[in-house]
Amino acid sequence: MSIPVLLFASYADAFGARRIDVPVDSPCAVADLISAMRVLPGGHVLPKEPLVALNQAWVTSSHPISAGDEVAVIPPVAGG
Amino acid sequence: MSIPVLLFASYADAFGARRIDVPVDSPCAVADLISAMRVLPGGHVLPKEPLVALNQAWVTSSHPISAGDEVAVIPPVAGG
Amino acid sequence: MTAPMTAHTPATVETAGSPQPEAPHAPYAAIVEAPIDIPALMARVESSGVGAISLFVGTVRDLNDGQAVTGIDYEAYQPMAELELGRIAREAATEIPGIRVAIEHRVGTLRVGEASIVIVAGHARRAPAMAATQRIIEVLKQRVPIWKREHYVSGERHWVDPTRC
Amino acid sequence: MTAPMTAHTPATVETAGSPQPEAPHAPYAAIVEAPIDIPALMARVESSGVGAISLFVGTVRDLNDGQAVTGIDYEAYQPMAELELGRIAREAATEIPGIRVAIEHRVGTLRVGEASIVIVAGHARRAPAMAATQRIIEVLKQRVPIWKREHYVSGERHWVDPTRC
Repeated sequence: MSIPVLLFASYADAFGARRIDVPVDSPCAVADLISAMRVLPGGHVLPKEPLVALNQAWVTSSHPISAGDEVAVIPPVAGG
Repeated sequence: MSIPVLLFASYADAFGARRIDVPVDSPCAVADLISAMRVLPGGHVLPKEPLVALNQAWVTSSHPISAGDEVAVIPPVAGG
Repeated sequence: MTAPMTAHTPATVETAGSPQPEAPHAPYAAIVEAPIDIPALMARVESSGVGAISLFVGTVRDLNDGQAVTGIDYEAYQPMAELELGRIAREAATEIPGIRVAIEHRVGTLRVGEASIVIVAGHARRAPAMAATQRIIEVLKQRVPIWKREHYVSGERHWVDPTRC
Repeated sequence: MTAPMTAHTPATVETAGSPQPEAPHAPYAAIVEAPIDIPALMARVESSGVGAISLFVGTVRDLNDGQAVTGIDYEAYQPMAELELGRIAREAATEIPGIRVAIEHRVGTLRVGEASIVIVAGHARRAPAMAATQRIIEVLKQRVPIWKREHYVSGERHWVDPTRC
């Protein structure tokens, strides 16, 4: 399947888009998605454990991803 | 000599004035002034060690008072 | 190009004017594009039972890590940032009973001196009000998906990565 | 009758608009009779080098020690109170290099919800700004000759004595 992933700030710059579709096997966990993103152009910017939000809440790398989830891979936050 | 003393808030209410003249022997320390005030009408409100300011700065009970000093005997403060 | 996402309706609902001052206060949290109206934000926590209001205001300064800064672009994952701000405010309300919280984080391009974040906390007493603003700004910097790109005098612009400090 | 003493010129001189943002900031401290203008007080600490502003606002609340309060008379030994506020601000500036401080304490009769004290501290960084407001309000409550007389629903009025709490 293909997972649409939202990107922001430095990640949007690196991948050249604010949203990309990432091909993954099903079933898929967050870690699998990140592995698939690393080989894409721009994937070198991802740290060892990038921040990931699923449906606008933080999740860890073992969390499963289902079709229809809103997935965001998130650069180091710098609010305030 | 006679020392003019500024009073505020609950002390002004107790002594019935915002300024009183207190007769003291010369030389005089803060503690002597307080002793003289205790026997005046209203003097019962004074705690064991009332706050005293001389020329608008805090002083302790052993501090000498000179003619011309601005003396204030100050109720417990409650600013803020 | 990474323009900031637009800000819409706040994710949390402000409290209705209640006749009971002791009613729990629904925290207010929003991502905004306009300059933050600090008196209006303060008014959201005012109540006859409040004796202390603590505010934290984060502003853009002209120097960071030794580099002269001329402005900052703030970008947010807007809907999640607003949700997360609201969660942080509600967590503070759970841990500090009686606290009243209002938060706005601005996005877009800010000049030096402009406020990017304002946190307001009201309480009957001083210590809980001050503890709330301190707690909220620290958690916010860890958890809210917002980024900033500094503009330097040289014309360069870089996204700030606090994990590299 | 114990009417509040009148407030005149602030005892400390505000800083002139300096072209050097790193120049030390002369703290501002005043006793005032009019409602405190919080944005104007904030403006006194703003500077291009400031990244964090912490504010503490003390307000009159409707309940104290279980009694319903309808208002408070604040009285000051005005010239000494202003001097002492200025001393406290300068002590903070000595202990926290780079801090910019502005303080106003209001006197007269205040209604529930009105601000009696506003302390503003600006700094390049968050922690010193927050530490300054906290330190100043605590010292102020110990050292500044100001008193308050609460008005109760019963019509009674009593001077507050914190040493009896």
